[in-house]
Amino acid sequence: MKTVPLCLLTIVAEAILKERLIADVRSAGAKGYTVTEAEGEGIRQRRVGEILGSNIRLETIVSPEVADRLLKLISVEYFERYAVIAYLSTVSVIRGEKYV
Amino acid sequence: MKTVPLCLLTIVAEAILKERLIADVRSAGAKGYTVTEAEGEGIRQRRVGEILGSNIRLETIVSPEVADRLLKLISVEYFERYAVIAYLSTVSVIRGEKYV
Amino acid sequence: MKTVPLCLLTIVAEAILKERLIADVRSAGAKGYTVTEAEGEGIRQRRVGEILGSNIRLETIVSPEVADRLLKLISVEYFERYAVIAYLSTVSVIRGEKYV
Amino acid sequence: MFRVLSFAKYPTGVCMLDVLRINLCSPLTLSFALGVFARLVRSELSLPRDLYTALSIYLLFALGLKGGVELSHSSLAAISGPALVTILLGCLTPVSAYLVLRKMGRFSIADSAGIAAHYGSVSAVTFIAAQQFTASVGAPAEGFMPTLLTLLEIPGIQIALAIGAFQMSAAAKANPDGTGQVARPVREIMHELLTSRSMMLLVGGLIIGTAVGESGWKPVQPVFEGLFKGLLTIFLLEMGLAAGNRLGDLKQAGLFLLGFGILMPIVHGTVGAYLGSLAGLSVGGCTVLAAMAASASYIAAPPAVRMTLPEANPTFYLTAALAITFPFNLIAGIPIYYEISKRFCS
Amino acid sequence: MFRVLSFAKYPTGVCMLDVLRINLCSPLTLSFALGVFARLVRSELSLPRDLYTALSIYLLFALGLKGGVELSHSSLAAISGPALVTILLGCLTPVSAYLVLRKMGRFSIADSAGIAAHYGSVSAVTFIAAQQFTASVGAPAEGFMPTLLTLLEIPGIQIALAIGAFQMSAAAKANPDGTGQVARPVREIMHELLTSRSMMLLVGGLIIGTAVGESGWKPVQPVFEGLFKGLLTIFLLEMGLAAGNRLGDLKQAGLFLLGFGILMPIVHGTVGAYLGSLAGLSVGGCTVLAAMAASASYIAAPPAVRMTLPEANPTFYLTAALAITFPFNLIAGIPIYYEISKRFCS
Amino acid sequence: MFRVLSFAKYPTGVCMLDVLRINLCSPLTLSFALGVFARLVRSELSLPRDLYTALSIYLLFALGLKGGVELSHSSLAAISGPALVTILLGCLTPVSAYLVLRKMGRFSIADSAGIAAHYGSVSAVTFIAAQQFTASVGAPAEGFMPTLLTLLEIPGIQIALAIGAFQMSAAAKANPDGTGQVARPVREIMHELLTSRSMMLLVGGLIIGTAVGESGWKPVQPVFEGLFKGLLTIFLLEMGLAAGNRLGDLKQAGLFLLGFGILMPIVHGTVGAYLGSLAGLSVGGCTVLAAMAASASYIAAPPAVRMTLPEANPTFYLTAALAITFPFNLIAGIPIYYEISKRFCS
Ligand SMILES: Nc1ncnc2c1ncn2[C@@H]1O[C@H](COP(=O)(O)O)[C@@H](O)[C@H]1O
Ligand SMILES: Nc1ncnc2c1ncn2[C@@H]1O[C@H](COP(=O)(O)O)[C@@H](O)[C@H]1O
Ligand SMILES: Nc1ncnc2c1ncn2[C@@H]1O[C@H](COP(=O)(O)O)[C@@H](O)[C@H]1O
Ligand code: NA
Ligand code: NA
Ligand code: NA
Repeated sequence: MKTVPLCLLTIVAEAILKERLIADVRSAGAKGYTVTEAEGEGIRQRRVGEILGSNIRLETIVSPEVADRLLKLISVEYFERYAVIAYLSTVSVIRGEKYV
Repeated sequence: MKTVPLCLLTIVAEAILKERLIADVRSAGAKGYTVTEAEGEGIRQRRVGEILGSNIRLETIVSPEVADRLLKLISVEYFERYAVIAYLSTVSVIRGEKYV
Repeated sequence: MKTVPLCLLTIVAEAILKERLIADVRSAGAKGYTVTEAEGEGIRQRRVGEILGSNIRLETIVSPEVADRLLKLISVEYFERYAVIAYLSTVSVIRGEKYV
Repeated sequence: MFRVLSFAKYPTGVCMLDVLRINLCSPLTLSFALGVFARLVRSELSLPRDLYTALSIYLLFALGLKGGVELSHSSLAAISGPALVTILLGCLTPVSAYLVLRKMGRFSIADSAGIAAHYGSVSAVTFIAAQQFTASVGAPAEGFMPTLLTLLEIPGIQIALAIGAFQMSAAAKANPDGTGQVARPVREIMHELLTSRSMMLLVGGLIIGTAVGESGWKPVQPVFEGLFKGLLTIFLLEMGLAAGNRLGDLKQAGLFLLGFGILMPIVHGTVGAYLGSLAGLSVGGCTVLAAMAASASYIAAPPAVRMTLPEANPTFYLTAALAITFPFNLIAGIPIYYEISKRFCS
Repeated sequence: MFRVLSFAKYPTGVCMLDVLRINLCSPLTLSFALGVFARLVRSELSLPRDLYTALSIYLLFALGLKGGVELSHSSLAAISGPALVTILLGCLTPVSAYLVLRKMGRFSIADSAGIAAHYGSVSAVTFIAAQQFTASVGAPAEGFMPTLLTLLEIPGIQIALAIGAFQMSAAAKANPDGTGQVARPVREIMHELLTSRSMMLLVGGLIIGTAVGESGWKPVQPVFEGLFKGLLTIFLLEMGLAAGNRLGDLKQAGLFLLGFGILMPIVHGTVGAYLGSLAGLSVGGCTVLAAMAASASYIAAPPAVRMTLPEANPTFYLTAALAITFPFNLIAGIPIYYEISKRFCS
Repeated sequence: MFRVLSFAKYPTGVCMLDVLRINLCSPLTLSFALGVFARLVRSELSLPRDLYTALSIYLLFALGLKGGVELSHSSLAAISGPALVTILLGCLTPVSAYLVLRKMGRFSIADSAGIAAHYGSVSAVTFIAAQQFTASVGAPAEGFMPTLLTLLEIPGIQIALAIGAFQMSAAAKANPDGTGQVARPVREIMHELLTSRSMMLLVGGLIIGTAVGESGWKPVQPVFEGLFKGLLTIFLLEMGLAAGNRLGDLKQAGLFLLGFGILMPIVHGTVGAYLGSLAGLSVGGCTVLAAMAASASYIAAPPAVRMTLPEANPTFYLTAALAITFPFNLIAGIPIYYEISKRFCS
């Protein structure tokens, strides 16, 4: 199968940021995203349960440019003040031209 | 640790396809799969909540041949008509010989 | 954006191992982890529902040394006796120096 | 602060406006409205998905159980007439809906069949609301109505899907460059519909209720009857949220679908009331049968259509069933069918 | 349509067949059957996992609270005898189960110990069903029975796991090429069992119930007593689904396990009824104690065994406990223990 | 085994120790304690997240509905005085809390404002517990209290966040090397608070309850009133688990916050009781208003503060609100406010 190499950006963040992150992802030019519920622990407190909620794990397949734009935005807007982690990998997407 | 490089195929699709996709994955020769619930948005409508359900995110670690077979099948059977996205990456699996 | 290449270790295991795996991950030196609920099927039985529970999918971003230590530990402690699968990939992490 | 009666015993000789007001000021209707409102102001309010599932399991099972207990008092003779006209309705309504959509609305084959599958089946919540309504105006429906509900649920979906598949393959033969996808085998679809959650719970509940009778029903009555209206109120909040989500799609759905979503139910409701009166149902029974015929499914039909006719646009069928017909029936339809039934029965 | 009484007050002088029929036609048994049936026809019906968890939390907490309120009426003297024989049962049943499985069934050490842990512990739902049954035949059990339930839950699991660990390390010494894995420390296992969800809720509920007494119980009674049977009915639907999932494994489990899953409970139940009568329990109390002894845990035992004896095959213990012994007790076992108890008590 | 009355009608002339004991031996308080205990012994016990959400939706909606039905009996004149002092309380308490924290506690601007937002708002469960308490000692509060609850929920959060934003931008101007982040627009924050889940359900419930009145309330009463105390008991178990999670953070929070979490409520409660008596509330009404003023929000405030003042340390505000002030009010605070109210009202 013909596939297109694209960037898979994964963001794990505290759940209250969900709608803001989705808005950011869309305005940065991503064509879609997938969100799953998660819990976790990092340098900030452990995140489980309802009060102050858990985490979300957002994945979006984007072009390298959009990925870079999003990473910058996240590192300026959220990194210092919120519990968030973001990382990139390369994946081969079928009909990948739809996502750039 | 000795690891084996294998294909990790990720499929995000509307939830009603779950059982059909699992059957496809198994009949294509995969030795296992992992499914998580997800929600998301793509070129089709936003998928949350119960009515017409949300998405599933299915991962399966397979040999390149099985991966290719699955990608073909998905692109013929589902791509046009259903909300679905699929991508491949390479991962190093311990005791990977069990999964081919 | 400057990113640091690090190991992303993913472990899918039966849910009763959750707390033990988290303890292992932390004691091996990981700075954090993310857990999502999952179900799945492998060479052992299909895992869904409550009794004997489903699976968890644990991800942790670590240095190659920690990843290796964890893989060894998992393969000695859990592989024979429990339903578990583990694999590695390389990801580019922003502010990655925080996670090693 | 003016206050009105709602769902309390009410003398039957009440005028239509009163009836409408009763219906509007019930916790059920108002909870639905609250849900819609919450979506309109973009509130974060949402019910956990598992709560929605749990409530729908509860409602269907309770409906079946209660119906079964009532059924244990009914004779086969009393049911056979109503059962027959119900099956007839299940065959008529998908065809009429399909023809109107395809010929007058110029929808595609898939869209017409997809929407018709929804209008050929039945909405359990509309059924319940109609039952509550008839009880509150003092004309309770027959005890075996839930049995009719199960009879009406499936045939309509099947027939519409069959029309869709048949017409599409005819069209494909005429124009043979299609993707050539194999249709899903009918056995698979039938299996899915017959073993669906709502069928299992309704029919299972009916059988259990019939088997255990009054004395077995007593100890579980506090849950399956006592909590019914309260939990239904919460469920309607969620339905309002779901319908509110669809309001934005109304424009996309277009004026024709808006008219269809209101007029088709009135037609189907009138036919339902008429056939019900022929079969000897009471005014309450006719009203409930009319509401069933008029209602559009949004639990059984959507996944079946999505699976089998993925070419049909979900925006059309979901918006029509959930954001037009359901609230119309809830607010105005049921009282209208009641008035119509009163004419046919006298 | 024939109808039977179920769970209604029933004269004690009723013959065994009647008793069986009462038991079979209760909403509890029939809901379980519906769940099994739904799995057999491969229905999509399933309860959300959180609903299952919520219901089991509710049932355990309600059981504890109600038991505590009743306990506040009981004297220590009345309880000490029954408590003693209960602990004795908790020590006997895992040993007998282990020996039968290992010596007669030729199961591996791990499998024998794993299954024995389940039969040494107790099934809360079987306990509840027995309580409902004795109440319905007019021989209600003593108020302090939930206290006995908590006493029986843990020792059996512990003893079976200890036997397993001990025997396996003996076997490992004889044949020293094993993987050399360190066993989990006993303290950790004990901590898990003592602080398990069911222990917390049962014991916590007992203490709270005792502390608040009748007057504190009143305002929460509509939830913790009024809803009990109805919610239990829904829970049994889920149990039926889980058991139905296991039916396919029956073949793998083999004939020996099938016989074990039916005969071992009868033996344990007889011993339980006998010891209960020695301790001065009423017919109802003996029946419930017998049902406890006869039952196999499928809430506390499976995770404990899975954690500590992962070499034991879950197919064996889950199928035996859930798909054989649980339905056997629900349908036939409890009435049998009742008949046996009547003999011992007269 | 000694047993005490709890939440039963109780003669008003009872001494304070009795009142405390009543309060301590209620299922509500004891369930909370069980939750804390379960965390202390590191039990696996936890309620599914969706159950927590479902219960809080239920409690808020039931509160609103019941309040609305009662409101339909009240005149505008009777409410306006109490409403006024409630709004006054909503403006006073965040300021007093901020000043104490910033000046005496030397907390950072963000932390002071963050904690103040919690103490300026109100805890619905504390409100409910106070209502139950006053009813149980025979001094029920006015029917319109839920209306006051909705008036008190938002202003306090807003004012504290505004103080925080204002002070921080002043500080940033003085020291201009900050990260230069744009604050979130006030409109967005207001929208979130006004359309929050709790506002929708409380206000929506109030309006629906008022519209349907007694006759519409009847059929849903078994759910929204009958189950209230029992479900609240389960909710308090979860609250206890959440508070238990925070106990470990008490050390980090420090002695000052411990004192603040106990003394600030007493001050706010006294002011509340005084203002309530001025506005003509009954002893019960004053007690409930005092408890509201004294309570700290842990549903509406935390996400609002986390979103808008992420620099504030959640450990401080969550520990203070959930692990100090909430249990203090539940156990000792409410009876104290009752005693104080009795003085002011006589
Ligand atoms: N090293 C890591 N590996 C995987 N997930 C992490 C890691 N560090 C943090 N996370 C996730 O990111 C969330 C926020 O992290 P932090 O901002 O470090 O508290 C955590 O709750 C985890 O879910
Ligand atoms: N660019 C993307 N990145 C991540 N997930 C996506 C993307 N596009 C689509 N998806 C997921 O795939 C589902 C179906 O996509 P679509 O068929 O484009 O509507 C969406 O609901 C998303 O969960
Ligand atoms: N080939 C695979 N691809 C993805 N997930 C797998 C695969 N094999 C096993 N798993 C996951 O790992 C769990 C345990 O696998 P196993 O130990 O093989 O039963 C399964 O329940 C699946 O969730
Ligand atoms: Na219809
Ligand atoms: Na036992
Ligand atoms: Na306050």
